[in-house]
Amino acid sequence: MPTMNMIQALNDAHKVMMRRDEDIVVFGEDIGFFGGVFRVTEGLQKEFGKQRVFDAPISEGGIVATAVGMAAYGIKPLIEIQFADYIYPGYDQIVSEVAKMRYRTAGEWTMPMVIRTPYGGGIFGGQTHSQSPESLFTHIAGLKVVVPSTPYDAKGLLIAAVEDPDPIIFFEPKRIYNGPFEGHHDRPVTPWAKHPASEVPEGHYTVPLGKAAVVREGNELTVLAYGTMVHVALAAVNEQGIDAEVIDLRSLVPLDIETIEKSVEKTGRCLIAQEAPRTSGFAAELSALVQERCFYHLEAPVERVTGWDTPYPHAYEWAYFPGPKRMKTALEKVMAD
Amino acid sequence: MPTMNMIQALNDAHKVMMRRDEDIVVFGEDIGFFGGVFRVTEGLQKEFGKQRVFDAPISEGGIVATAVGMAAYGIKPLIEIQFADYIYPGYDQIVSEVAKMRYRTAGEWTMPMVIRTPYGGGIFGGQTHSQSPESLFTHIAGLKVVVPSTPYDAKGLLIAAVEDPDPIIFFEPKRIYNGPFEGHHDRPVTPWAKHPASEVPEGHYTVPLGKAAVVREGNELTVLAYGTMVHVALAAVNEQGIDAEVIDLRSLVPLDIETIEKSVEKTGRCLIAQEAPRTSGFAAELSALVQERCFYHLEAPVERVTGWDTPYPHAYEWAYFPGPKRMKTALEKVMAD
Amino acid sequence: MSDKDPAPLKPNRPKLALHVPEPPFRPGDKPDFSKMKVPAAGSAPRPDVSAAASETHPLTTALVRVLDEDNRAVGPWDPKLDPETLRKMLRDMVTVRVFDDRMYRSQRQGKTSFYMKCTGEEAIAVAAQNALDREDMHFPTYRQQGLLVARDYPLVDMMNQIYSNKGDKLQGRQLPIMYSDKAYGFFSISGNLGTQFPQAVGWAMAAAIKGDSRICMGWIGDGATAEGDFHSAMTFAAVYNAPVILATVNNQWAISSFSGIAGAERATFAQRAVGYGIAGLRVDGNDALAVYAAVRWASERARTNQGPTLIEFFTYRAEGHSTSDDPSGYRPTDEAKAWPLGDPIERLKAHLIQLGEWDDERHDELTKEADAKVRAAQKESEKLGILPQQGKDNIGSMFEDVYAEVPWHIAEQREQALDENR
Amino acid sequence: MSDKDPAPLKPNRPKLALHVPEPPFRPGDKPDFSKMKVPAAGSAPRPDVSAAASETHPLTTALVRVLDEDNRAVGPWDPKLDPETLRKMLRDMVTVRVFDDRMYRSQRQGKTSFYMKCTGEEAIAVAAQNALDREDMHFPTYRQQGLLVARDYPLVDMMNQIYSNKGDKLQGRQLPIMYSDKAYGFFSISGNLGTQFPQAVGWAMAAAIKGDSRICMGWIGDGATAEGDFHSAMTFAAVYNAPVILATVNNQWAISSFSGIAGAERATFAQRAVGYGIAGLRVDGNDALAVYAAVRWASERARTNQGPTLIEFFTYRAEGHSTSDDPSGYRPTDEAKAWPLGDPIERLKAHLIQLGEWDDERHDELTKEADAKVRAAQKESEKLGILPQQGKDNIGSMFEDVYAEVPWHIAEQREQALDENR
Ligand SMILES: Cc1ncc(C[n+]2csc(CCOP(=O)(O)OP(=O)(O)O)c2C)c(N)n1
Ligand SMILES: Cc1ncc(C[n+]2csc(CCOP(=O)(O)OP(=O)(O)O)c2C)c(N)n1
Ligand SMILES: [Mg+2]
Ligand SMILES: [Mg+2]
Repeated sequence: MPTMNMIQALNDAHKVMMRRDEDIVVFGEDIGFFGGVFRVTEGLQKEFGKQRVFDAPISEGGIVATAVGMAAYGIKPLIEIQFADYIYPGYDQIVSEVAKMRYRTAGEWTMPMVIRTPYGGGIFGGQTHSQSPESLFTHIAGLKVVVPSTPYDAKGLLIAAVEDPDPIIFFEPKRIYNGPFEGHHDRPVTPWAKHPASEVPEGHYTVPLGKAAVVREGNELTVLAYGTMVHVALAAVNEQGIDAEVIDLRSLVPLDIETIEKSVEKTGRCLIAQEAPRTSGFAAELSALVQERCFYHLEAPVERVTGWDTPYPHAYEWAYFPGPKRMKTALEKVMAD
Repeated sequence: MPTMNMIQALNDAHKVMMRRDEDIVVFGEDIGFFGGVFRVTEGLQKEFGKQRVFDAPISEGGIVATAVGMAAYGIKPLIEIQFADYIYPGYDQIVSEVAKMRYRTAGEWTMPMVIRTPYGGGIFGGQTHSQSPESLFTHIAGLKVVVPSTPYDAKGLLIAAVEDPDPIIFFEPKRIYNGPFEGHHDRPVTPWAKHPASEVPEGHYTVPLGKAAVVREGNELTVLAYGTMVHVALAAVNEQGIDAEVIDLRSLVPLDIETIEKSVEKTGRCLIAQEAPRTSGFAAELSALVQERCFYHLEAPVERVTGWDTPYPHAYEWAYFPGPKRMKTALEKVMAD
Repeated sequence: MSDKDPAPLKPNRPKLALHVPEPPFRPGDKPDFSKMKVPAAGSAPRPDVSAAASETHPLTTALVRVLDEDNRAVGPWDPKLDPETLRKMLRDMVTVRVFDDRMYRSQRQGKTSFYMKCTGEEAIAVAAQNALDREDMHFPTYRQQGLLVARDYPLVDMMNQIYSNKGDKLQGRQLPIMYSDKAYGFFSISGNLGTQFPQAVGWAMAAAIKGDSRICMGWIGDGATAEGDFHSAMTFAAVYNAPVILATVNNQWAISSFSGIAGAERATFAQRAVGYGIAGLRVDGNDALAVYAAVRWASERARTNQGPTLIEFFTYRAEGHSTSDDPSGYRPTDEAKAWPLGDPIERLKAHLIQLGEWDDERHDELTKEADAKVRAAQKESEKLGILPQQGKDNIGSMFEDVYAEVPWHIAEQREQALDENR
Repeated sequence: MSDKDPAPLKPNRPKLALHVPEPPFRPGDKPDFSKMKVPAAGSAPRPDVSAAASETHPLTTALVRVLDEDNRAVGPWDPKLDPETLRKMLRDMVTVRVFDDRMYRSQRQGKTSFYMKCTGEEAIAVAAQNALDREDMHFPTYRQQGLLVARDYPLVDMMNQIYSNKGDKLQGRQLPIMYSDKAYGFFSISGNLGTQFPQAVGWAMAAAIKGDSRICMGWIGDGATAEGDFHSAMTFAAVYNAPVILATVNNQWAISSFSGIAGAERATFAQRAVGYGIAGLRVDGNDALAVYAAVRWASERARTNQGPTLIEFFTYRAEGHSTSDDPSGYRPTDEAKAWPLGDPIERLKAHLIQLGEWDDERHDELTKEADAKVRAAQKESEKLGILPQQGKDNIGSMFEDVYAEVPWHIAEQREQALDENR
């Protein structure tokens, strides 16, 4: 089986699907001839031509809006927003149009499209290349929100997203494009090749939306995470020697509530990790859900490990990032109580 | 003391502050000669002239952006977005610019401005005149989020907001502009005149941001609410005869956590009411906070009463709105457990 | 605490001042348009369909008009329509007006929550529709009910939507008049101004990508041109040479704001085309023949891969913005009557009479027929219910179509809602 | 499951096709600009400062140029600057280039995370700044470092920001080169493209509201003109007649996308002015005298309440987009050299020599001085630290300035962060 990093896996997902379905059209800033600033769309214009793969003007609003028109026509836009931090000019079209179209037309017009966008910190990108705005989309009924954490999942989830009849915001954790990251920024980068999930099958396969992955089984504690934080959480529980069950949500909406409930009922404790700012982040929703549904199983308060309620400050990247120390403190707290 | 409805109280707050501070400038769609579609700015252009009160092009992005430039100059924009449902074209300027300016310039440029906007349902406005997008702003560090529920508070909070050095999103619950609303849509509308908080002092006074109001004292249950839902919650606990403490948050960010904690520690139960869709709404943050901070006092899961995770459907307005029946079921549940 | 920059004014420099546009007339003023220059019918040249975009640019400050003062069709833009087509357009326009009047009254009677008329603007949607193919696509605003009527959309279906009743194919989910019908090439109307304009360009791009031959028409109001979406539409249309007609209906008002607040003091809306290097036309929107001719011209251009055209239809919003609006608060009540381009129905009627193809009796009869048709539809529709009766049955339906399948969390909410309403 | 409309293609209609703009040359091609029309210096007329906006519109497709092939200043736009000013501009431009080179190298040496040069575009910011008053305001992008240098901003302060070090007045919070300095009339640079453009208009509106005499200049790149913010800026500037100069730096590239992707195949960026009815100029951005003259003209207009001007500075981005970019992946490496408008420093230098006010030795000396100044600043700045050493001390500072006062929840987070880093 070929070994791929996340970029290659995403690129492969594009190729697999574009070969199967000629209605898929890919566009975005710098994604054509050049292949995207993170190279995810490399080679696509060459293989599929300029009518299906093309550069877009720097107008995230226009990109989403024209995608709406294309979806209305009946073709399938698979578009890139260069950084999640730049999705806001397209926010009105996403919230008011993409998300609500099926509903407001009672199913007459649907918006099957995938909006891919790199998100998260860890590359010294400063305030405007590091954001994690997922909760601004989980609040919007009509959108599905997906976050892969490995090359295998990235390809399988992206294929599932392209095949899904609903609009999907597909957040790619850019810090782990090239290798998993356990939060130890001072240690050398491990490439994906050393991780089992870098074995990516050729051709078509899917990782279903709405199904979480139990990436580590355990009995003492349930950890909910997604994206980069899956790796940080795994490393932290291993380092702390806690018999934790780590769940990679993979899709935030729809959420695999069954897997979460089953786990928390077993462990009685729950810690949620997100890189986004704390207040009104998706971890709040998870915390609320867990305590609503598993209250009588909880032995300690549900804990949140999060980014701070500040912008992502350039030089203080590692003081901002919810890394091993923040995880450790929270693990100690949730286990102590 | 004069009796005012909420529109008059807000109008009065404008006048009081514009007379005191000639750097205040008011603009927005239809707010000039006409005085705004809800008449909040009526008479202002006449009194303060067109250089300080003027109509804006239909460009919420341009309205916020030019307000940023004005704040950078050193004057104080007090602007209106005609409906909260139309704030999204201005979302990038609010999130990327207004919210982050003080931080990214280490305090050199600040953004003291107030963005007023009517929100919420109950007037048969359909999907695009009924939304409650507050949690999309509570997630953004750097913004304050304020929601009045009475004429007295509306004037006092708006004056406090105008005097505040930080940018404020000021959500006005349009359903209660003209009278409090207890959720019984089939009963006649009560005017504000019958409510004690319609007595609004003349001249300058403030209701401080970050201070909640305990609008009903009680021992069995804490209810957290804001905006229209304060009145719905009050009526519901009275109708159910529950000895509940009802807290009107008034400002969501900063939040009066002390008052909340003290109350939940006393009552051991907590119910949170919001009109917004459930998933990732502000009630999720409140629920997470309450269980994190009062876990060992809780006798039952924290309950949320919310709008549904659907757009606001025109004809099903009252099936969508979290009214008396939804409150009753939730009250029974949180009290039974 | 003041944040003001301490830099002093230069004493010998002039004081800057903000210009705030003001409409020529306010309530109490006598509207006087005698100074308004109305170019003569027939005076605007008609470039070849394959002309360079720049050749059209003089037309962005002119006014394409066909019907002259004596109600004759004159000049190079005369589309030379047969009387049958003219009568069809007249019938459609009259139907729209009658429909508007009845539905306005319905709202006033409390049968629904909201209504929006297009009085004075009937020629625009109706003639545009007649100039296009049945398969062409529209991304309309809320003032193009004429597109549906001109495609013989069942009036009862429009009313069912307005009443949110059992026959409403949108299941009561949308504000009245926010129609949607794929089979009629009529895209779902959005409450969010401007959004549909670049969407139209996206649809046209898709048609081009797929080698289709259908084109697309996007619609926007003068006020809404200020939205960023307008610029997206123009930019993407220009860059990809999209087969799209971008129509700005300049009815000179946006609720209470006159078109100067959208920039009309300095340039026409058609002139925006110049900045993007696409074709542009400014057209008398109350002249059905001019509207027809312009749309036909632009459609031929789009169909032959010659790219997009921006058309400004110059007209006047003769009534309030909607049932929630009372224009007497911001403009003279007699302004509509004083406005020089006249009533589009009267003008087309007079033209047909001048041709000897129409007379007052036939017109009265047409009006009566339209009235009867509308009344019949109303009766039928009201059998299916009016708004105050809705929202009680079929509560479960409100949880469908958020996603293709109902996910667990919405299914739970549906159960809750059904319990509440038992 | 297909959502496609079943309507059939019309068999006798042409197939539509999407046009996707492609730059003239790709890697491997030989860039050949011999077909590019370069208008002669001095050929563009200079309208009076109080001319109607429409009088400037022919200039939106022309090119205001002052320096001719023999390096003389010619024509009506010659600003007739004294040699002292010319030498100051040359010095500023050389300083910018030297500064860029050193900081680029610093980034390559791992001393910071990121850097952006403005090579080939130095004349634009430097000459614009020299044409304005010290009190006038700028809302810049990341490629106007010349504005700071031309106002004698301490280079060490720029470097401190680039290194996010102890001397960084932005406290390490911003990506390198995202400068901000109120006292220098330089608004905080945003990472979000386009946002500053309508903000500049807002500042100018405020100046007008307050009867100030200071004006404002907003900056944007060719690629970013596609953002909705561009349209907001143009619309608000036009409606309120704001005293603002709106500058589009068309360096023909936006990362890997050529200007055709922003619409340049069909219209110049200056032409956008026509659609809004404001003044517009297209200027040779590599000709410092032309830049100076155009900004001077527009500033006089703005200062006298005659409204906004859109200026396109036509130039070429001679190097990569940033340190994260390698342009050899999408354009010929020798394209910069082949591009006909030359190097702005060489051109100004030659002009001064031609005037007898400069020579090669003095130029070498100037370069050496600039180099020494930059090196000295670098030494001083690096004493205060380079990026890899930052982010450990003063952790508490990252919780300040989110709000004027630290609210309880952020105070709690500060405690947590301090604990983590003890
Ligand atoms: C994004 C957005 N902002 C504001 C509104 C409120 N609004 C509804 S219609 C309208 C005026 C539109 O005027 P115009 O575009 O000229 O269209 P017309 O009503 O004249 O047909 C406004 C401001 C809205 N619906 N959407
Ligand atoms: C809203 C937004 N979208 C995308 C980006 C990513 N981005 C940064 S610079 C750039 C190219 C800008 O090109 P141009 O405006 O021509 O300016 P130049 O770099 O040539 O000076 C892009 C796409 C961004 N910073 N902000
Ligand atoms: Mg209008
Ligand atoms: Mg550029």
